[in-house]
Amino acid sequence: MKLSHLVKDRKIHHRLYSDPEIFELEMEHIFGRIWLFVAHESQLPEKGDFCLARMGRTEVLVVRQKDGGIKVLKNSCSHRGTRLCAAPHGHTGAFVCPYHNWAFNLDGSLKALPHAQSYDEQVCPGAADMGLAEIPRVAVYRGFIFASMAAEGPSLDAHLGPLAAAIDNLVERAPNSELTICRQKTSLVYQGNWKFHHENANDTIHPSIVHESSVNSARTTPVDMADFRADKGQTKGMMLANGLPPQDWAKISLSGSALGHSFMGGFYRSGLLSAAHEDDVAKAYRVALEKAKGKQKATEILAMDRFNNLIWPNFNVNAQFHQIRVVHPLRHNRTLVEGYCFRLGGAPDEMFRRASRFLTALVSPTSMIFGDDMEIFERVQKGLGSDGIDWLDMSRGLGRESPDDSTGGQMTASETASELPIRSQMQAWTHYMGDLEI
Amino acid sequence: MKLSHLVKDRKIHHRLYSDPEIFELEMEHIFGRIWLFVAHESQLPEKGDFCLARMGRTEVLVVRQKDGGIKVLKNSCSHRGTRLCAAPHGHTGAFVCPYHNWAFNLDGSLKALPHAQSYDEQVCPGAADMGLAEIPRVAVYRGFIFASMAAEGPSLDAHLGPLAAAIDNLVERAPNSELTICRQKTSLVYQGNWKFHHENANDTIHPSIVHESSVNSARTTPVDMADFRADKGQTKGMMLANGLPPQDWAKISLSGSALGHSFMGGFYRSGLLSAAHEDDVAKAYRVALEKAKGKQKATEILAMDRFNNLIWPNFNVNAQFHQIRVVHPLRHNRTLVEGYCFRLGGAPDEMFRRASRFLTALVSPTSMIFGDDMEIFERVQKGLGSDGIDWLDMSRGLGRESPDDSTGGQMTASETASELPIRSQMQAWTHYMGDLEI
Amino acid sequence: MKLSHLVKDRKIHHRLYSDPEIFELEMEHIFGRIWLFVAHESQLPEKGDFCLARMGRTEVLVVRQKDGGIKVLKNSCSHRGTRLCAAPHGHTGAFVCPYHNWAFNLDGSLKALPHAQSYDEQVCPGAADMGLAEIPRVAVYRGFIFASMAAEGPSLDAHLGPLAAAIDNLVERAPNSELTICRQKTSLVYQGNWKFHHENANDTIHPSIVHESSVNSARTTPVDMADFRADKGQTKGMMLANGLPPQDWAKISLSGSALGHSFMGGFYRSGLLSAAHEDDVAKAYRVALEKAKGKQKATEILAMDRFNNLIWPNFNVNAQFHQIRVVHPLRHNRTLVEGYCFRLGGAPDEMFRRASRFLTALVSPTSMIFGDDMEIFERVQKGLGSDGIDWLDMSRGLGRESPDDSTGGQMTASETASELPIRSQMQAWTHYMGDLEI
Amino acid sequence: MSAGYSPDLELHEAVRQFLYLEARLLDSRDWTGWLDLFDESASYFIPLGGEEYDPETGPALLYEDKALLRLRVTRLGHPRAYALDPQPVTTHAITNVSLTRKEPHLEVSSLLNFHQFRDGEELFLTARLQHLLAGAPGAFKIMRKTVFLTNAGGWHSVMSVPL
Amino acid sequence: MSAGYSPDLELHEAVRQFLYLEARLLDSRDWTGWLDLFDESASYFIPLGGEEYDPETGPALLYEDKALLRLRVTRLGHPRAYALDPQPVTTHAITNVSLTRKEPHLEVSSLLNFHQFRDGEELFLTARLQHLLAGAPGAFKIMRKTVFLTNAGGWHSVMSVPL
Amino acid sequence: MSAGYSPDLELHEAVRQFLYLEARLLDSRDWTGWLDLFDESASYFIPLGGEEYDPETGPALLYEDKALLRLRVTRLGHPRAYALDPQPVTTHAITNVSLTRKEPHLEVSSLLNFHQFRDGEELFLTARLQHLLAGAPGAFKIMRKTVFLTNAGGWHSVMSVPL
Ligand code: FES
Ligand code: FES
Ligand code: FES
Ligand SMILES: [Fe+3]
Ligand SMILES: [Fe+3]
Ligand SMILES: [Fe+3]
Repeated sequence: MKLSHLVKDRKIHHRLYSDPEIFELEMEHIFGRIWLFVAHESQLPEKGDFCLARMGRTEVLVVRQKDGGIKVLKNSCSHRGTRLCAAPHGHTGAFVCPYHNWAFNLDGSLKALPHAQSYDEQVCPGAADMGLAEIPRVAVYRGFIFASMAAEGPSLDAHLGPLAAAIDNLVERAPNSELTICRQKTSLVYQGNWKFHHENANDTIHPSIVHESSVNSARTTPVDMADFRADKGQTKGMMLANGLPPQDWAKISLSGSALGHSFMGGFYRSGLLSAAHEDDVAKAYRVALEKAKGKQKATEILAMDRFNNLIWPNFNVNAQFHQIRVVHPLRHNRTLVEGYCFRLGGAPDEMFRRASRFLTALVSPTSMIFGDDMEIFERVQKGLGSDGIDWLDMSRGLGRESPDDSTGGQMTASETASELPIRSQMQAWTHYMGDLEI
Repeated sequence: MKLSHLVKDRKIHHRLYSDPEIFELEMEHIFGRIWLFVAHESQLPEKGDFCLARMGRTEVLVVRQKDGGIKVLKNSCSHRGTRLCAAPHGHTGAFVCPYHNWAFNLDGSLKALPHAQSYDEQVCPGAADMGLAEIPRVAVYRGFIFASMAAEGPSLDAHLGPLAAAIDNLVERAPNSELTICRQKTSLVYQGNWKFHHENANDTIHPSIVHESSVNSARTTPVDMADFRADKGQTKGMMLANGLPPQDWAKISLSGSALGHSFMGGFYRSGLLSAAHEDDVAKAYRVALEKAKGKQKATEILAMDRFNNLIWPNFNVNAQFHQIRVVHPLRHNRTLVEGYCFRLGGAPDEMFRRASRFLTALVSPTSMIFGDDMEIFERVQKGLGSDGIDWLDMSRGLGRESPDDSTGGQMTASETASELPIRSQMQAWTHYMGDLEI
Repeated sequence: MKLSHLVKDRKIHHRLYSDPEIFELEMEHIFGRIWLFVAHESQLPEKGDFCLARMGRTEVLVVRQKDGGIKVLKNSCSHRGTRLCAAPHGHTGAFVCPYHNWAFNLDGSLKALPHAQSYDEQVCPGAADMGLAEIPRVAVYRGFIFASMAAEGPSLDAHLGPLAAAIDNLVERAPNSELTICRQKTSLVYQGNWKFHHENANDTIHPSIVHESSVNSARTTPVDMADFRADKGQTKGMMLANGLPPQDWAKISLSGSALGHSFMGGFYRSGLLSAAHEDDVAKAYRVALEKAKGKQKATEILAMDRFNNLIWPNFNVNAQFHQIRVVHPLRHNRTLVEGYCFRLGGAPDEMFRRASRFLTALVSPTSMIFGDDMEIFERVQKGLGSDGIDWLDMSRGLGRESPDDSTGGQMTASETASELPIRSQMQAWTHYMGDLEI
Repeated sequence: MSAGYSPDLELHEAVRQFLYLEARLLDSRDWTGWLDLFDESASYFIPLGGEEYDPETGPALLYEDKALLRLRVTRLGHPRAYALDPQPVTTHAITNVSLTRKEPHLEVSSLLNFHQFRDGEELFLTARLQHLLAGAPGAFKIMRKTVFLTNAGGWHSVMSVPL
Repeated sequence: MSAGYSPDLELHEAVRQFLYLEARLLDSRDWTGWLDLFDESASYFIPLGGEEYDPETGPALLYEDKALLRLRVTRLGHPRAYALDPQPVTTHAITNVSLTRKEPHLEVSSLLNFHQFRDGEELFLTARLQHLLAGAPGAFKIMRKTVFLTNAGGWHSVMSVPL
Repeated sequence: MSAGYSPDLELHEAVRQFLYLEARLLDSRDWTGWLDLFDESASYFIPLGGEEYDPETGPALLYEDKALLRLRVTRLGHPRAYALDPQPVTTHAITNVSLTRKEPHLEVSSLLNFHQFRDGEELFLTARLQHLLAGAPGAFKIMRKTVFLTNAGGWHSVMSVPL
């Protein structure tokens, strides 16, 4: 049977989530081909800087080259496959294997090996095929490094399409247009399929329901706003925001593309985080931005009010709050979500504190908000079991789409609390997977 | 190869226990078709009462309907499959999904959903196919609720056959013929195949061997009978009972049917639990029973002296001591045994205390008796490993069967400590599985 | 595809280490056919003595028979497969199954069973096919018991070939030619493929690299030699020994055979353990040996200076230090290494203490030396992952072999820090596995 | 700093040492030594399921008086108690010991981290323990012991060694 | 033998009992009782990753003042807090309690072995705890609590119950 | 109530604090600080298998005198000790501390719950510890330390950090 039979206009077959065999195919045909975010340039400022990253289930080294370029290499020695580095990041002149001291240049080529005289000409420094395996395509978009395991395919620009604007906006929010990623990241694992994350992230029905406990707690707990010393009430604002009334949620715009990408409009209507609100810090920041970019440009930058910009299959940019998330599939029913925040170059320090608090409040394993999403993902996986239901429904708002003007019509938009983002994701899934037989 | 080749007259191939693939087929072709006990009506006295149950590996809701009937529904939301209920039991007017608040009526039909206006006519309250999946057949036999995942098949009565008498006897032991199940249940997991439980339960050779440590401890520990304040010596009696001499065990009658069912005669020959013995409590109970049912009927009821009434594949009725067990396959080498006891309507409270103590002493994970059975099951699974032996033997007493008069000849009986019950189980297994190819 | 395509002259495909399916075939076609060490006769001095052993993943009983012979029986009752013995060793007149008391003679034949009268003639004491499954071939070489699951195949002598000399040397190091194995064994598990162990054991490049931390610690820690009360500096000597300079390592001779066996020359150049060194204990021992065997013979025995004698696929004899290791595959990525030491009959007690300390220092889970090998094995398995590299290289020293005179040309030798031992192992692997299809 | 707060330090220590003694007797498989810690009128209760209830009103994971414990202890030492062959090796780690006087007795609350190794398999359980103690330091007797297992409402494998 | 060494025994006992009380409040889901142990100016910090850092300079597993803890405690008791339905059953076992005076406060170091059972799933975490306590025995208040998780640098599943 | 029973409370506390100190030194990877707790004549023994035996009569999981421990400690801090790179993070939780005088020494029995996290992998071990201590509170030295692992008779993965 062709996999395309498992995705219909309005329905998704449960095997997309519950079948380990389909997961293996996804690893090969999606994560083995598509552009994946692997690192931010600020992790690798100097020649010889490197960090570990995951592409699907493969561990790679992202390495700043001597010529300033970037290569992505498999983290496996070419002699016997030994994992080269275990440290998450570092600086080196060469990668030396712990087993027999084979040394590899920053570009992955074999640099030196002991007892070289015992080898014939096929194994010697610089020998073809004796270097570290190089990921064939690497591209950087405004500091965001992506790699693809496929030697051929659409360019990164073509892949990002209108979602590049989300990255642009994040970068431009830094007065000097320089971002620094923060090393402390959250690493949250849930027992559910990787696709749940993106399907949920732009689902505008769930927040007021799933997050009712935090909405309600924020509403009812009597705390003097001045008492929020640690975050000036930002977390409370985040908790409250999910409690928008249904009619307001329905007005949040949603856009999706055939590439699987989507984004939703912002929904922080009041408090510290709302675009409208401006306290001392926000003001100082705006002034810095205006100074750097001019008033009109700064206003445009700050006016882009979107929450989750989902770049399929596993990247999420929240430009407004200087956050990204990367979703790593581990097994068909197990997923890792990494969360990072950024320091905006030229902005007040306090802006970074806010981004830190935002990440802590939203994506940490102790989050009062995300904890309930995770619980839901696990309940979905349990409920699907091996035969809970046959087909999942994704028909909400079907047929009510219109071209999205904000993207020059490159995407489709909806203002009906639509499941349009899920349908976009399934369109991309079918593109990559549909012709395979199972 | 046809699976029927794995079961011979006197031999069972080890793959029936050690092969995960055969286990998958059992889940589909036995547990996916046959009548399975899911709940007792006393768990659901009121309209809107529900409880969770397992059918093979599928979690279901057993729900008392508005019309007093009972439906069994899969515990998975029809929208995205989310597990609806996690609480083991409860009372509700509707099942509301935690993800997007879709609400389902007690009969499983879709009752309401938020943002209904964003859907077309295929998704609306009452829409066909948008309700919870209903288990096609449900039948109640004297308060015991059974369900079958197969839309067609033999009736519950046909399935129970002569074993219905065991349920009858349990019910009639209540002076007012009303049973109340006790919510506290034991949940014991062993690392072995599910079939071991029933194969062992009516195996009359094993008790004096496997339980020698408890027989012997009960015999040799000097304890004054008056010191057994908690259970008046009942547990000691249970421990002693397994120590019948071989010739007496051989006289315990065994009956088996082609449907896989079997039962064994009682073997409590002395002490508190023996049919012969009557203390104050037993007397008060007998008087209550006689008052309610008449002397002759009461005598008949109490005279039915059977231990394990095994209803294939996974149910066990011990009418005399007001207990049932349900055996749930988890993996080919992992099984859950649930034990419940009943309160007899109209009987002295003390009778329920005795049933409670019986369950605690026999089926609890700390049981001095059952603990050794469990250990044996795990040793069998270990010994089978992947290639410990090729064929298991079940030939004891082969060829010495005769029609069982107590069941009007519907079953076959033996008084030779026979493995007849295992052969019956294998007959049923072959009926359900034999034609499948592997 | 034929498995022979996965092994080339100079390359090994990663699937030999990462593919569970290939592991299953190895269990059947290597461990299910080849001679495997199961016990040493000193574990079974008396009739009725027995011990447990592993052959691949099968648990067996090694049993001293009434006629003094040895049989190897599966540890699974012929009735229902129950694991018979759990104790690692013992003495008995019969094996009695815990489930139904079937009793088996030391030769595995059915001795007695309860309720025998309920069986027909096919199940009775002595009945054919009702005994414990016997491993078809058992052979003893100078006290070392080997067994093979294949009814036919090369003799043990043919299999051991020139490696028999390693066993000879170990035996002859006992003045009275009697060895006693010590019951305390080390049991170390690593998360990596079983083949890593033998591939590493005669790899003369790795020690100075992998063990640098212990070499260096031994070199730099200022400890007065007299302070080593527990082992007179033996462990320090072992730690130092790995630190030979590369040119000296290159001179350590390596020999390999088409049967997969290999050995390396000794490399303890100084200190307590070096062949050259002789302290009071070593002297007393030499004197005892000379007294028992004559001076010339004793000199020859002590002159055999080899470290790891690897008998493919999973046995390792270190004659000089009275140690053996057995490598048990558990899963494709999980392996158990058992280490034993011997007491030499007629030698000073202190010699056994040294063997004990040697085992503790080298093969214990807390070893300052072997701990780093284990870490490397796990890094190799991680690095291979599912697609870390395609092919492992084993070409070091390829083409520089010459016939090994010390084995009368039966083996091939190299003095170039060669990967010859690995190539030998792959030759044997291909012999057993190459024709299989996958 | 400690003014105004004076716990009976010796009593605390005595109770701790008593619980450690109980643990040690169990871990060293001195079953009769363990039994001797119980008063003749003692009860030992391990509730089932997540809810609180009176042991007289339903089944339990274990509910025994001293007479039944005597039988249990005999079996624990019986050579054919299969579930104890090979023998389990255990640690009963006791923490968070605190006291409440329930005159004339002492109610002791503590936590148990139980670890068992047997025949290659491990078992890890935790529980809150409640001991009702009679007698004076150095001569305590257990009147009642209740074990509130953390996973009381879950599935259990065989539990051979008392907790 | 003990001459020349005189720990303040009552203080040690008081601190232990205070930590046991905190554990008991959490294990009995008395969230507001737990909150009351914190001073109004308190902070509660669970660092992320393996390295030490100031909570003001980066994200954390948790970093809250008492105001935020108030919100947290409300949610812990909220009937629709999914991650707490069914309710987790926990043990917070506290060991290795030792004290350092940091006038006017007391710095307490201890170890936590945390075990949770919920809906058939178990979670086992360990951590080193650091409490900064104000006040006198019997009336301690937590000024600062830091939880150094053993696996701070690893992956985490949802942690609903405070550590 | 405590009459007639007078444990040396200060000694108990001193011993506990000493064991906690040892644990803390290990958990903070202060290997030489840990080594300093051992007397020059000390031995450290981790028996193998389930049976008791004299370390002089057979192999062990570990059996070292102070000289060997010196080597071990150097390696523990060596940058190329692969099994410690990345570094393990550990907790050594000590419970059930009880004392017996073995003049002129003190024999201390305790339980260890050990938890390790390293490179994404966890290791949980428990053991009974036996310390033979010399000297006075505040200046104890370890004469002998024996670690009876609960799973001494089972299979082990690499154990890098001392227990
Ligand atoms: S495996 Fe990397 S150098 Fe040998
Ligand atoms: S998944 Fe149930 S309402 Fe959406
Ligand atoms: S299984 Fe061994 S005697 Fe029955
Ligand atoms: Fe959400
Ligand atoms: Fe039984
Ligand atoms: Fe090595």
